[in-house]
Formats: sequence, structure tokens, C-alpha cells
Amino acid sequence: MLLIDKYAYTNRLRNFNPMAKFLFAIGALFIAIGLNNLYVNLIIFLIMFIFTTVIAKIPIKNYLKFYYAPLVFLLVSIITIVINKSTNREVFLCSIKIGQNYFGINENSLSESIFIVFRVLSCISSMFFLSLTTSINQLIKVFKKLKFPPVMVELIVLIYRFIFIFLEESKEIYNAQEMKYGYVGMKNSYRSISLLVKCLFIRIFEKYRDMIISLDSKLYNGEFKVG
Amino acid sequence: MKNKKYLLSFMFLLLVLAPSISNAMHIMEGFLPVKWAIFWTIVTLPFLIVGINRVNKVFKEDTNRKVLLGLAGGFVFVLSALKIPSVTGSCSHPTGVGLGAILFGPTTMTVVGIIVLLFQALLLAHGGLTTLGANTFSMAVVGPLVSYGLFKFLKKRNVKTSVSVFIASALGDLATYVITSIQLSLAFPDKVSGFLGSMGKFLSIFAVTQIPLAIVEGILTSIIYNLLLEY
Amino acid sequence: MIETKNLTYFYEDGTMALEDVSIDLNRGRKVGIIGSNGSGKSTLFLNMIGILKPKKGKVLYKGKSIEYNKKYLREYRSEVNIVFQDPDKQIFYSNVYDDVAFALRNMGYEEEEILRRVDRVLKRVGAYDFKEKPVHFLSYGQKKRIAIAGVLVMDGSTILFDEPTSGLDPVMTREVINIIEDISKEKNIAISSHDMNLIYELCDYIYILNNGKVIAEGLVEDVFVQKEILQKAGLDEPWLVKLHKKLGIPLFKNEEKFFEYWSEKYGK
Amino acid sequence: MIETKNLTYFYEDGTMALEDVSIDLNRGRKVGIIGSNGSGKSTLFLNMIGILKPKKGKVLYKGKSIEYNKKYLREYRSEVNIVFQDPDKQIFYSNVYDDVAFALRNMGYEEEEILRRVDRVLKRVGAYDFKEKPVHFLSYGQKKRIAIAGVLVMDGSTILFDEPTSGLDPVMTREVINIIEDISKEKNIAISSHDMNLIYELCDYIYILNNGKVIAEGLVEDVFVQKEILQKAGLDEPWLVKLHKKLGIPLFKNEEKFFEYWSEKYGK
Repeated sequence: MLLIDKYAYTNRLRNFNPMAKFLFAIGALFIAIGLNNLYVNLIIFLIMFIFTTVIAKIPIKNYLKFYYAPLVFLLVSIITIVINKSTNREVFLCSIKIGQNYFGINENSLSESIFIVFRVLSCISSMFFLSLTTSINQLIKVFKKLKFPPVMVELIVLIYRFIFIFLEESKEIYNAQEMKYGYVGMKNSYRSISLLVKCLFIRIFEKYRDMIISLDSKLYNGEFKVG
Repeated sequence: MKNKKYLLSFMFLLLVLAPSISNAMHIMEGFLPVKWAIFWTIVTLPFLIVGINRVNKVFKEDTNRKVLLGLAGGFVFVLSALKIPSVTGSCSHPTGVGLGAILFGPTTMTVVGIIVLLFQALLLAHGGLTTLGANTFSMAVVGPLVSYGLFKFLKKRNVKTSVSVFIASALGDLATYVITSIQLSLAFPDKVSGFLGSMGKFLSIFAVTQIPLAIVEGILTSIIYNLLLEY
Repeated sequence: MIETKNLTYFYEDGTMALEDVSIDLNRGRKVGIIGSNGSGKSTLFLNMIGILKPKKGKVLYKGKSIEYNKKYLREYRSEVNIVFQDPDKQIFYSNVYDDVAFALRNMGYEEEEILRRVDRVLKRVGAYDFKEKPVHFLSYGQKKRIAIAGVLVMDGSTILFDEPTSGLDPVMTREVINIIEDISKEKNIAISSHDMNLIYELCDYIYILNNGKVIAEGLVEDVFVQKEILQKAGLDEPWLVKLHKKLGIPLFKNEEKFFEYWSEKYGK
Repeated sequence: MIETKNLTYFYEDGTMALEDVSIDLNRGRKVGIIGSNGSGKSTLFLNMIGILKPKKGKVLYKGKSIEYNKKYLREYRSEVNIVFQDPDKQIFYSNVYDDVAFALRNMGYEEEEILRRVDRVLKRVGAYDFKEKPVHFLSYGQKKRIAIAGVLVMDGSTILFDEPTSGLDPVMTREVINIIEDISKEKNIAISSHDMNLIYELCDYIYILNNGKVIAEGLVEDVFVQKEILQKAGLDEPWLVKLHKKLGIPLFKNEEKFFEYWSEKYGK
């Protein structure tokens, strides 16, 4: 249902030691933002790219698609950073005058942006390596070993399970609404999405009611243990 | 029905803690320089610790609440994965995060929030691990606090509930957006005009999308509130 | 009026769901699509109503390929619609009337016309008596009727039913069958199910899906006697078919006819 | 070992759910509780495992009234447990192993013992092959098996099954029946269902519930031939019973026996 999740369980590195994968990715993240070195970051990106596509065998086409959304954000932010405003033309490499002010690209912000782009690419590729090769079920064990607060681990376990129950329901409700013209026009869309949220919201309580019965019958003693 | 009480308190939450993890802008993985990544993690930490203690206390009283909070977390995540057409024409995510739990107090939101943000990073590639601290601070600390405070405040003043709901959720959303802009401006002060110049740029760029979104969010939350009242 | 032509569908991760499926709903008034869970029945229906878009092949409506733009789909869905399996996921209001009126309101009908249509359709599915009750007080079978009403109210030419009787007890199953029989007098019907006795009695033409492929098709009487194919698809023979084969008696479409035959022949 | 004695249960709003229900699971190894949707089957089960407390009457375990304190109920539920209808509501982990181990960990077993037991039980329900898959990748039928495993692992003396085959296709139904048959060799079983053919084949003693009351009980062969009672309860006759009555042949418990008889007698 979620493509990244699917790959995490089916890629070629799925059975590789989860702690090793985790430390590898997190280590790379630290190096990437810690050193903030163009060459190092380029190398990290290339390594992660190869590990994820060639070794873990994530199809390149889908892999690249995952970059799409973050890169849009990156583009907008970079433009924001690169373009500055000043009354003094001297600070810019090139500029245009609008009214009293000059808008242009400053040398420092340009070089900063280049650093950002490389840093982002190396970090994203490291995160993708982790999320595409290591399933949440494996990560949960890693979190436990790393002594995350137990209550966090338990909530992660439960939320992860319930995400898919709600996802499936929301999809079915959405389809049924779509078939009834629920998303034709703005007004219908708002009404439909509100109804959908309401339906899911009520489901929380129905499920809660049934689940605590099931918990009782399984002798729940207040703790969701993980092996 | 015994659930009625839960339902009401939860509803309250829905309204109040609206600034959503879902529709706010996530700072992407690797975007923040190392010192700011660390800084925001440290700033968020106390809230997280208070939240965890709080959650632990609630769970001690009633262990079944773990499941309820888990369900709320799953729900919040799914809302963030839904798409609705927004005023600006692009697709955005609907409201509702807050949902976390007034039952558990607003700091609980930080605990559920950080987990949902973690899942968003790992499963949806929204946000990131190095920026988890900064995103948690804007979306799961400040946003909920603002909505929560506003809602309480307006309620005391006897403002009509649906209006309070609208204001609380819309402004909570805006607060998140302002904080994100501040975070970005601190990290990337304008090389020419400094922090303030940068702040102006980020605020105006994101205002185009975020202000209409905040309004949509407010409206949706009120509609949902009314629908739930019917039920 | 709906056909699929060599329809192939796979998920993003490459898992094959449907392969080269050609189905023609004109082959019967009530066409059955049967197969075990996971054989692709629901995915096929989602393709047929334009929610999913085939990766290869096409869906034809009145002989023309359907289009995937908003305008076309809007038109199309006023003619072709679907009753999903779980009523809880297609009833959005706590009020029966509002829920059945949902589609009409979205289509912009006048309230007067809506009132007329909703009332008529509620009577037709036998839900008029409880139209004042809040939905969460209704039984599963009653909700099912509301779900059917909510689709029927659009008055299209074709309705797909996804597992229409699953979870229903014998009496409610009978009632839903009667509703479907009634609708089929004026509309084209397709039913997906893994309940063989239901399909055997209700449908006239069937397709058997197995692992996303059509492994058999034909008139009910012809397909259901091919035990190996049913077995391959993980399905059972209807008991009337079993009797026909083991006892060497003629094949009957429903038990009434069989018992009639028997009493005539053996006077019992 | 479980009995209910004049059990009456009504909801907080006063709606009667069960009235004067006396049921004794010792009457058979596999006791069937049949009735239409809303007849009170599930409420009865919830009373039997001590989740709901009867308003009048009582639940007896080994001849003694069960107690409603935590300690007693924990003990009790390690002996008497239930598999609910919807697997999604009783699976809490995405990890199959952790989920099946859940009850054992709650009971404080050693991890080694847990590993042994979980593996054994997963093999027994035929779920060992997909134990590495996350639950959200599993089909409905596979989840059902995990849910059964999660209860079976406690190794109690009695297991209640609430609608065990609803929503399953013929092959999975057959598999679940086999699992239940297998379990019934060493445990007491109660099954609630509105699928008459299932109950007829599987159970030896049955109770018919209608509107919260027991309107008939007895050996399967005796009860299922009383058409009026089944009709009153909104149920169908199993087809083997219909044949028995209409064709004047003996009553057979399953189709194999019937066809055997037939071929012996008529050489077909």
C-alpha cells in the first residue's frame, strides 16, 4: 500500500543485519551534515545510490520518483535563499533593478546553496537507503536495542499496525465517495473529505471498543512487549 | 454510551490541536546545517520528556489507553497521506492532526507527533531524520500549544464553539508556518539583509500556500466538528 | 454494454493483479465473476468503473474506449456504478435519507426531485420503514440495503456488486438476492463472489478468475460442471451440480425445480 | 466444562440481548450456536469469557460460578478463550511472531518456551511459511490463521469461535474447518455461525438462538430436521437435510458419506 514500505520487505538487503544498516545510514547522515563537504557528500550520494539500486535492487525508475517531492521543496527554498534584495548593486554577481531595489544573486548565498544541494542529496539518499532496505519491523528491534523509551517503542509498534488499517479504510471510503460524485467541484470535495475524516474518527472508537475486549481475552497486562 | 465522554474530549482535541503535522511544510532531510539540527533537537527534547512522562502516567492509570493513542496516531498519519484539493489548486493534506489527545494533555501531542513525523519521513519521504527535531518543534510542540491555548481562551470568553474551532485551528496552523519560517531564516540569514530579510522572504514565499491552507484547515475542522456533534 | 479487452493491471511495485482479462458484460443480464480471495475480482471492478486505469488493454463502454478525464468519468459513472462489499465504508451520514441523497446532491439535483427519487428507491429496497433511524442503529443487513439504495438512486444502466451477500445470514441473503433479481429486470448486473451457490442460482453467464487471469467463461450450466477448473480456481461446485454429476439427474438451476422434478418422477 | 445457567443480559439502555439462556458446552465436543445476525450469539460468547457480566443467571466453569475479579479471570481466560470474527481487531503487531507470542509474554513465559510454542502453533495452523511477512501484506484468510494461532498458543481447554469462516472463500473455509477439526481432538470447541452447512458438518450438538432466547437444542441430526424452528430463527436447512427430507434417503453428516451411499445403492 505504501511503496517504500513494500520495498523494505522485498529488497535484496532485507535480511541483512538491521543494526548494521541503521548505523551505516545514520553514520552517513552525521558525516553528511557534520562535515558538510562537497566531495564527501557527493561520494555518500553515489554510494547510497549504488547500494540502494544495484545491491538492494530497488528499480531505478521508482527510486528516482521518491526524490521528486523533496526536490520541489529544495528548489523553492534554494530560490528563496539565493535571491537577495539590496539597494546596493555591488553585493551581487548579477542583478535586476525593480523600483528602488536591486534583486540579485550574491556570491555567498550562491555557494551556500551549492553546499545545501549536495548536503540534501547525500542526506536524502542515506535516509532512502535506510527506509528502502530496512523494514519498520526491523527498525523496531533496533530502537529497542538502542534503549528508546519503552513507551515510545510500544506506540511505534501500535501506530505502525494501525496505519495500514486506516489507510485501507480511507481508500475504500474515498473510492465510494468518488463513485458518487463526492469529488466533483470544490464544495463537494470539502464535504466529502470532512465526511471521510468523520467516518475514520468514529472508527477509532469502534475499534478501540472491540480491541480492548480482544486485549482482555489475551491477558494483556499493560505492556506490548517486543522480542 | 461510555464512549461518548471520550468522543467529546477527543473532538475537543481535533478542534484544538489542529495545526497539522499533515499539511504544514516539512523541512526536508539534510536541509538544516548541523548546528541548527542539533539546536532544535535540544529545544524539543524537554517537551518530549514531559510528554513521555505524562503519557506514562496516563497509561499507568489505564493501560488500554495505549491502544487508543495508537489508533489516534494511525489516524493522524493517514490524514496526512490523504489529498484534498486546496484553494491554491495544488494538492494539500487535510487537517486534524491534533487529535493526539486532550485526554492526555497537549504535551502528549509531542510524543504522538514525533512518531508520526518519523513515519512520515520513513514511509512517505516527507521531512527527514536530521530535521526531525526542528519539525517536531514547529508541528508537534508550538502548533498544538497555540491552538490549545487559543481554544481555551476563546471558550472562556464564550465565543461560539464553531468560531473558536475555526480560529484555533487556523491560527495553530499559521503558528506552525511562522515557526518553520523562523527556523529557516535562522539557519539561512540573508547574506545581504540578514535574519530579518530572510524571514521576510520565507514568510512571503510560503504565505502564498500557507494562509489559504490555514483557512481551509479551519473550515474543514469546523465542518468535521459539526458532523461529529450530529453523531 | 461494458467490456474489457486484454486488460492488464499491476501495482506500482510490479505485482501482477490482472493479466490479459477480456470480459463482456453483454453476455448475460447477470454476469458472475467468480474466484477465490485475491484472484483479482475487486481490482477488475475498480478498473471497470475507472478508478484504476489499466496498464495495458482497455475498458470499452458501448464499444468505445472509456476516457480518464474528469468530464468523461462523471458521465460514465452516472451510467455505471458499483455497490462495494462493506456497507460501513460507503455510508457516510448517520441519517439514512442524507446518505441515499448524497450522490444526487453532489450531482446538483433539486431537493424536490431528490426527495421523490430517494423515497422511491428506499421503498424498492425495502428500507423505507427504517429511514428515520440513525445508521449506527441499523443491522448489517439493513445497512447493506441502504448501500444498495445509495447507488440505485443514480439510476444508471449497469451496476456492479462486489460480494453482495458476504456476512449476511440466510434470510438477509435471500432478501438481497431478491433485490438484485428485481434490479436486473431493467439493468445490466455484474456480481463478484466466491459463494458458488449464490452465483449459480443468480447469474446466467460467468467468468472464472484465478490469479488475475480468466481461466474459463461460459453459461452457468456449462462452466459449473467443469470440476477441475473450479478446483484450480479454489472454488466449490454448487450442490445441485454435484447431484447432477453424481446422481446422473438433469442439471437444475435452483432447488425448487429439482425437488419438483423429483416428486414428479418418484412421487415423493 | 462451561455452562451458562439462565443467563440474562441486557444493555445499559435496557435493550434485551439474552434472556434465560442455558447452554452446556459439555453436550458435545464441538457445540454450535446458530442464529441470524443480531440473535445474540456474540453477546453470549462475551458473557461466556467473562468480558460481559450476566445481569441474571451465571456462567459456570467446571461446575462453579465464575468470578469477576482480575485474578480469577486471568486464570480462567488462559483456559477458555475466543477467536473473534474480524482478525484486524485482534492482531496488534505487524510482526506475526510478536503477535502470536503476545499472550504468552503476558503470561510471563520464558522466551525460549515462547519460541517453541509459537513455532509449533504457526505450523499447526499452516502459517509458518508467511511468518516473516508483515501482517498488512497478508490476505484475510492468512490473518484469520494468525488470529487463531494467537489464541491457540495459550493452549487452554476450550476455544470459542465467532463466525470462523465468514468472508472466507471455499478453499480457506475448508482449511479453517480442518484446523478446527484438528483442534477439537484435544479441546472443547464452540462455534457461532449462521452458515448452516458449516455447522451441520462440523458440530455434534447445537443450540438455536433467536432474539436472545434458546428456541431449540439437541444433536445436530435432531435439530436440523425441524424446519419450522429453523425458519423461525431465520435460518436455512443444510442441503443434505433437504435431500433427506424430500428424497426420503437417510440423513448423512457430510456429502462424502452421502455419495458413497448413493453409489453403493445405485451403482453410479
